[in-house]
Amino acid sequence: MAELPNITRVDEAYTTEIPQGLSEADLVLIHKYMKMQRLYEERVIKLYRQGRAVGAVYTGIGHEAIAVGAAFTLEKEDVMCAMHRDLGSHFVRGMTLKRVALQYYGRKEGPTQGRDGNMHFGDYQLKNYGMVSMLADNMPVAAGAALAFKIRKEQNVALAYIGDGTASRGDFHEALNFASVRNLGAVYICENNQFAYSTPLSEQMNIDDIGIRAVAYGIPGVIVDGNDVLAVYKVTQEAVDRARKGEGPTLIECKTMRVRGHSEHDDASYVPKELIEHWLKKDPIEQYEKLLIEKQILSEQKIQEVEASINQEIDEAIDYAEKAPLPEGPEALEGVFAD
Amino acid sequence: MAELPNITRVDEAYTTEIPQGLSEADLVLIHKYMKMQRLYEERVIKLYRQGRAVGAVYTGIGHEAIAVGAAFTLEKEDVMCAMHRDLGSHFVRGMTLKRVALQYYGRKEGPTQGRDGNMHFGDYQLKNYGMVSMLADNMPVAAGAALAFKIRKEQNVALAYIGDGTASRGDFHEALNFASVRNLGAVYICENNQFAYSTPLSEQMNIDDIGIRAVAYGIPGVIVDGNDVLAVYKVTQEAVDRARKGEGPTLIECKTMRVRGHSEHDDASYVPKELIEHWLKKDPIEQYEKLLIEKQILSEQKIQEVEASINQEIDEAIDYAEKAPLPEGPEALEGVFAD
Amino acid sequence: MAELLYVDAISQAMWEEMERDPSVFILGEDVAHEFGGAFKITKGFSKKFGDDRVINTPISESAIVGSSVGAALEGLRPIAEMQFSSFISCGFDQLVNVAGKAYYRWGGKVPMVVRAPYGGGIHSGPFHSSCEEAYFVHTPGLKVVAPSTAYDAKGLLIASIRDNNPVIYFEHKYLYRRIRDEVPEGPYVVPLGKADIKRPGDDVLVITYGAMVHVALESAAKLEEEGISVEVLDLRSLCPLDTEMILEETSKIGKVIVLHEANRSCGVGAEVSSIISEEAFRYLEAPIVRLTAPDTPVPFSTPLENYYLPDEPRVSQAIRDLFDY
Amino acid sequence: MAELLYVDAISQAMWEEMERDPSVFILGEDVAHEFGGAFKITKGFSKKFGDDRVINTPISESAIVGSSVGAALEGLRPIAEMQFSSFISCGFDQLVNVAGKAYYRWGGKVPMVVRAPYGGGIHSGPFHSSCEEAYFVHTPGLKVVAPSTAYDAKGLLIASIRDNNPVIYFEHKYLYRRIRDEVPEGPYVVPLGKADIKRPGDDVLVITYGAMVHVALESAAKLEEEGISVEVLDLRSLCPLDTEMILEETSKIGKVIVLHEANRSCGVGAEVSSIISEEAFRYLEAPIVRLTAPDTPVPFSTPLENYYLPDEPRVSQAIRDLFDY
Ligand SMILES: Cc1ncc(C[n+]2csc(CCOP(=O)(O)OP(=O)(O)O)c2C)c(N)n1
Ligand SMILES: Cc1ncc(C[n+]2csc(CCOP(=O)(O)OP(=O)(O)O)c2C)c(N)n1
Ligand SMILES: [Mg+2]
Ligand SMILES: [Mg+2]
Repeated sequence: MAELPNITRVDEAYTTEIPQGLSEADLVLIHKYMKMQRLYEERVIKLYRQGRAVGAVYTGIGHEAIAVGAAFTLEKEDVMCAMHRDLGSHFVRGMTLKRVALQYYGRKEGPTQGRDGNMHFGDYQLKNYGMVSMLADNMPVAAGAALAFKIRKEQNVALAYIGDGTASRGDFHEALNFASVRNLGAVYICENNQFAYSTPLSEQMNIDDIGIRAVAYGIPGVIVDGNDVLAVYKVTQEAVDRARKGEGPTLIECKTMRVRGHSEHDDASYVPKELIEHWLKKDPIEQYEKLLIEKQILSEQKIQEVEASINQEIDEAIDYAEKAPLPEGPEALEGVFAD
Repeated sequence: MAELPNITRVDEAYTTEIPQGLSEADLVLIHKYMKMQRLYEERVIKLYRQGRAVGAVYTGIGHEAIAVGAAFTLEKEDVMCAMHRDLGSHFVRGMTLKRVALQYYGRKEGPTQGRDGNMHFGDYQLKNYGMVSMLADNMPVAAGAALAFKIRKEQNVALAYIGDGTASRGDFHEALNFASVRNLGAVYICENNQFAYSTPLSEQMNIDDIGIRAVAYGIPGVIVDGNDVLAVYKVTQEAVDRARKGEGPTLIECKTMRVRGHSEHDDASYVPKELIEHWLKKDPIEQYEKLLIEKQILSEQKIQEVEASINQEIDEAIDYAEKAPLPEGPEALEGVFAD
Repeated sequence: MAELLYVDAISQAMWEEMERDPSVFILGEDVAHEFGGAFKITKGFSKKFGDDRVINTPISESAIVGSSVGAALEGLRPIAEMQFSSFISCGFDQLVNVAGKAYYRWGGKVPMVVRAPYGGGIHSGPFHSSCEEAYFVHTPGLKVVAPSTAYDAKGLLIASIRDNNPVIYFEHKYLYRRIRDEVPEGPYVVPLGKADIKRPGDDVLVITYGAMVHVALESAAKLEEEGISVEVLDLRSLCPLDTEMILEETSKIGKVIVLHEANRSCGVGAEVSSIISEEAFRYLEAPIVRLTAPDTPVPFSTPLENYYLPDEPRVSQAIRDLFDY
Repeated sequence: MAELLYVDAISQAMWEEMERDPSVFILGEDVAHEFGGAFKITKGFSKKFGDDRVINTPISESAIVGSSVGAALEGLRPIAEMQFSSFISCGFDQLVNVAGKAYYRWGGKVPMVVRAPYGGGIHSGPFHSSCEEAYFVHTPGLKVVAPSTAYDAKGLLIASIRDNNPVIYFEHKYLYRRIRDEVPEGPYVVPLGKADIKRPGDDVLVITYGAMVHVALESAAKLEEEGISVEVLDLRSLCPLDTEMILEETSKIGKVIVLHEANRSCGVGAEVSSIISEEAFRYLEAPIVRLTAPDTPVPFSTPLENYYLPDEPRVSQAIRDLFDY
């Protein structure tokens, strides 16, 4: 296929060069957040199987490079609109394991006070907007936050995550077009994990790369290996920089694979086994750890320590959440309107 | 700009070659329908000024090449979803001046029985779907008609007209994507008249050609001079052929200019005068008449006869409509549900 | 006669109608192939009816509804599945302005069904538990049904498929695998617009639909022991509404509770209550009581959701209070 | 005090609020530049407030509403204009699921206004005359107002802009240039949730809002000559509803008509009627009468639309009948 204007592909190889602006401490932090997502989600799966977690369980196992790599580019004042596979992005932004556990257990103290469940949360203070189920609805919202920044002449950006399936919704189109024509500092991260629930890409769209849709809006499109956390970081950082400089929005497609079911009640029997195996070999955390060890930033032993420490934090968080009070029934009536 | 894959541009020159499949009689008919649109709409403007027409008046003056050229490719069994600048397309499909006048006067005998006004009509028998105000809503509907043809293994096509402003709506995106991924025989004609009400293209989108949005769906996009009726016919015919052969949808952008106000209550003072003057020189009917005279298919005199005969038909239609009975009040309650 | 789960009655209705009528087809997200939909309701359909009649769509609710309208105008009978009823908001415009107005405006017939899995009680929070029926009852040109039993689920779905208008079919997720009753094999129709007395009684009339029918029946059984005779009227069809039966039963019983789990303001309960007070005022022995969810999103956490949803103790108490009025 | 047209009161409210508060801005289709909107309500605003605060958008209602939510979450106070209220259907999902639920779910404050020019009587047919207020009264988390006078139009719009919640502001197109009354210069607030007695009376209470207030006033004037004293209660705010005043006036007068031009089923009339019959039953001297448009799209042709819309003769007749009950 002919190359398209303003579309960049960096999906071939695993990045081994450390992107500018990332210190060793950053690299270690990135690893920690990815690991926090993985370990917490593995724990939640167990809790779910034991019937201890309430409601459905969606994980982003295999998506950690995208969740963490993209969010790591943001500053405090920036806005983030995450989706259901991006738990790690919340950690990057200051959400704690404890509050996440409280959320999963529907506790009063959690970020939604038990009013919503699992990944459907946000945090006003952290500028993480609450996840809305309706796919793509966060895209115009992110554009609107970016519009506010523009009106106030602030150089903040708004970043929204979406899925491949999300790219079929009208709001995807309206948001990208609006952000483009008003030149808004919004960055859209599309996690192309090749399935929307049971539906493969071939039944969702007639193109190979979602990133090329940027052409329809006259904005840069980037296609990147979504299992390469440093590559995701790098292209997102570039997009964020453009956004800060007033150069408008970017659409970034991160190629990955949903290596588990859509949620824990889905056995994903419709996914070819080989496809999953292929991608499991490219696990974003394993690859990143290999790199960190090669570069002598972390050792096997240090990694085990990180794991142990996160697992302990998870133990404490779950323990705390299980004992924390539920909301009282009549509290259902509170908080519909702000004062 | 680099050329995009599967995007064809035929917008440079006025076509002088007669497209295959058009007989002399066809050429004369095309002229007649364009003229019918022009003369009827000019008449309606007068009636509006005299306060004789009810409701708002939208015309497609300057759009006749698109309205008629595209519709002329259709067979009886095909479906057409027209918009508010496409009166001529209805004539091509068998709608009469009389019934249109009845519609404008809100008469009982009209195609909507007075339940809707002006261009908001359709005709179930003629397979012209009723125009819905909500821009782009007709696009998924046309896809659905094409889906029905596919399911029944019929080789009919569905054609929908839209405007440049329409291309910003979510349904534009959902319909094109759906039609593409299901490989449906739908043809979308975008009348880019450079304004959506008062809003110029530059405030609607950040691209120069709407036709290139086809890239986002992996379908052919065509960009054509919308004042050249034979060119519009030709590219639409090609798209219709592809659709019939099961080769999926096409997006055709016809470049033109809205040479009057958005509707008759709009003086279009926001449009640069030169822009209108530039386009008035390329009037689609005048250009086409010039060609027909050159090719000795029509003479000046014959054209005057055509005009006179249409004007007489319009007189009769208006006269009939003005005298035709209005619906009775309580009929408002009828026909909400089909039996 | 076989007992069937509510969810299986829905599958069976579609299966039989698709066997009978080649113009019926299914489209929606994840409905096709081995997978057969988020609730597996169309499992096996692809194999039986082929890829042309069981169609996976992209995540495009507006295109799902809009293309259903187009196919219906061409004489097919699409059954569009919303994965959850909450997402019908994304196809709202096509339903209200295209599907609902085509026949009135220009005679375009739109025989289509939108299946909308709705309702709470399954710990799914604001975006997977909501009830949208009132929006569509308020919208001219759309029919709305909401079955409470497997028998009604099948008969109403068949009636909806055969109807020549757009019908929104609200199927209650909570009932899917909890309710099971006798369902005849082969096609039969529960006509749209006909309510049903699920339990006759004399003292208090509870008018309801969907999952709340079962809550009302629980209360009725319980209150029988207390000597209160409760009638449970299941509306089944919300548009058209069986005004006749509502008024007839009201005039016999004189004390009415309208019960639903949808939000309160401008809900179906408001409509039923005002019809009664307009047309059966002189038969009323007490104020009409509405028992509904409050005007909040459906909360996730168990105690909140339990409080949100009307339940047997509160319904019973309301009945007692009304009985004592 | 100057008399202002209803439409100019709306402009003035926005102008003054934008002067006062730099966080207020306007977005919508065709609202900017010399043009100033389909109804010219923002004419001159671009010049005064600049391109950053008066923003033309593409035809993207969902993006208009959604980006308003985003900007509001960041502390701005967007006023989004729908060109006609009918097109709010295209932004419905963002209103219901994003704007309406943000605060409840995660504490996100959404101080935004959606201006929705609505209503019939202007020969514009189904897509430019409809009334959508009931959809949003039924939706948790949204406030809904509908002024009938220039005074209320200004005061309610200022209140809506200052409110920390999403408010849908239904401005009646028929009244734009037909209604003129005294409007103070400078900002003042008509609080959300407060109804207003537009004309006091003793025999029959007409509860209404929007353009129908003027129809009710016409009837009241006419019936005074016949010796019937009619009170006209203008709700002004549909959510929150002034239940207190509704009940107080009902308990005084005992005979109630609820009047609106929106479709009947599950409309605001149903809500008001059922609140009354629940809570003021013992004060009722006659059935509550609803006088509304029928459940059809708004027809175009004059005799059809005239029949569709409640008018003075039919309102007067209903009042007489109720008076005689
Ligand atoms: C508008 C809308 N329609 C349907 C759904 C139901 N749904 C939840 S997740 C999902 C698949 C999403 O696919 P994708 O965007 O690729 O994200 P992924 O889950 O693969 O990360 C669907 C259909 C929804 N949430 N929103
Ligand atoms: C969804 C929607 N929003 C707003 C409108 C109001 N409106 C009617 S025509 C129009 C401009 C249409 O522009 P375009 O699509 O370019 O068609 P044109 O009138 O230029 O032929 C607008 C905004 C509408 N009809 N539908
Ligand atoms: Mg996916
Ligand atoms: Mg245009």
